[in-house]
Amino acid sequence: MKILYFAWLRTKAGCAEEDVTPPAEVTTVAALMDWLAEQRPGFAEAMTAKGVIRAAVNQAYAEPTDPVRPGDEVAFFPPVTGG
Amino acid sequence: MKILYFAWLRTKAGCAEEDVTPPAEVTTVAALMDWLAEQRPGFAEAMTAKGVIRAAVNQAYAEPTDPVRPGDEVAFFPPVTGG
Amino acid sequence: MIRVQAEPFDLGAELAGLTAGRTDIGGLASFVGLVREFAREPGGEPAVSAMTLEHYPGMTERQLAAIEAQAIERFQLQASLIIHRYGRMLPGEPIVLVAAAAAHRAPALDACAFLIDWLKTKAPFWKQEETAAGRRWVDAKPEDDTAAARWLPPAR
Amino acid sequence: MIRVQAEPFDLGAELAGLTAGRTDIGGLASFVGLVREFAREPGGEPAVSAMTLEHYPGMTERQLAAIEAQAIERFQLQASLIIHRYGRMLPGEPIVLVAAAAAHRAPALDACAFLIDWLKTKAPFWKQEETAAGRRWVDAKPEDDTAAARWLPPAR
Repeated sequence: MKILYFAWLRTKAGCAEEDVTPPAEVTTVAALMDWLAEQRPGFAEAMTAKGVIRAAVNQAYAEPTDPVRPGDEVAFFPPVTGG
Repeated sequence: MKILYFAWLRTKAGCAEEDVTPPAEVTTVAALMDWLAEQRPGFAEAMTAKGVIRAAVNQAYAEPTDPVRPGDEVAFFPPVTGG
Repeated sequence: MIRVQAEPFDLGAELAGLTAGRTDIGGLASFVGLVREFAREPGGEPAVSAMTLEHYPGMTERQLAAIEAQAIERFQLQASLIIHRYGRMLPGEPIVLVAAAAAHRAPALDACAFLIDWLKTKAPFWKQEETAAGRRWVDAKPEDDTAAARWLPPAR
Repeated sequence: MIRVQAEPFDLGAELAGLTAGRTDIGGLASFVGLVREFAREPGGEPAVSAMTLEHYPGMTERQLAAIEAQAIERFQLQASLIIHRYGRMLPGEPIVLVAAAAAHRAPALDACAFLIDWLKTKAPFWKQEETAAGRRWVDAKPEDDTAAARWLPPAR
């Protein structure tokens, strides 16, 4: 599974992109976030620190209850500020 | 007093511009219109024929009750259709 | 700034001129009205082959300046522009440009809509269409009055 | 049409391209967002000397294409364009262009506002400002969510 971090979440996570293999019971966005927070203290801090983290699975916005599968591209980022 | 006609009202009136000297009792836009209708049958026809004629006195929109004075520039035209 | 002219205008150059050298503008909204070849009502009138705009020189400039001044004050504009053409134009040619620049996008967008709505019901222009069936003066549309009325304060 | 690019764009050429050779377009509305030198809150933050936009390549293009497709269908657009830049930009430089062409002015103006409101809350871009005090990520603004929400159908 490929994980991407953007904006200040990237700084907090300490990397822009990583390949991970979470345990089989990690089947939702929410479970993946919890598991990543265990691996990366900076990500854990970001999750509680500031606003709400947005997620995208395979480049489409995803809710915490949406499924994640091996091979997915999952991105985490703060609320967007373009335009 | 200088009278201007625009758009289809010009065609009806038969001229674009004329200098007139109405009698002293013609002191409002409405009175001027009635007097002009007597002078120009085409203008009289236009007044009853189609929609509402708009008036401007000295290049500002005017109501029927607004005053007109010798030396004024008074324009009559159909509702505007620019833009 | 307002301009009333017979010649076409260069949209890119006009818009670029509004923001050139400035760093306080966050949003620039613009609207261009063009001559359409096809009639306004579907299935109806014959195709328009040309359009002639008559106007009231002197009053036109006063009205456009007044409309622009209202927009500048109401929406706190940093720059604005109205160009309106008169004379004969062919389908595809631009008739009118309104543009509004402000610190933020909402006032720029609102001012742009205000300018064109207000201008449509207040600026003394009259359109005459040429079709295969001859020439005809375009009627004012009630929906233009409705569009302009939404910028009025609510009735008490 | 959508484009995501680092380079500045030529506003005049882009807009001219939307209407060139066409005679069915009655109105063309556009909005350009620019980098402002001054901070968003008056009296507050230090002046912005540069802005860097990060984005999510791939998802950005998907989101912009989806936003444009919605606008085309909802407002019956005859032509449309979204250009969004990424990378480092200086005050006065354009960041984003949205443009919408339609038979009549109301759908063109509404579509233009819809495009920029929708894009602001859905397209995966993030702004980082440079000031004399350092760099900081720009916070999302609640009013952007409010602006986007007005295009949703009313809740039942």
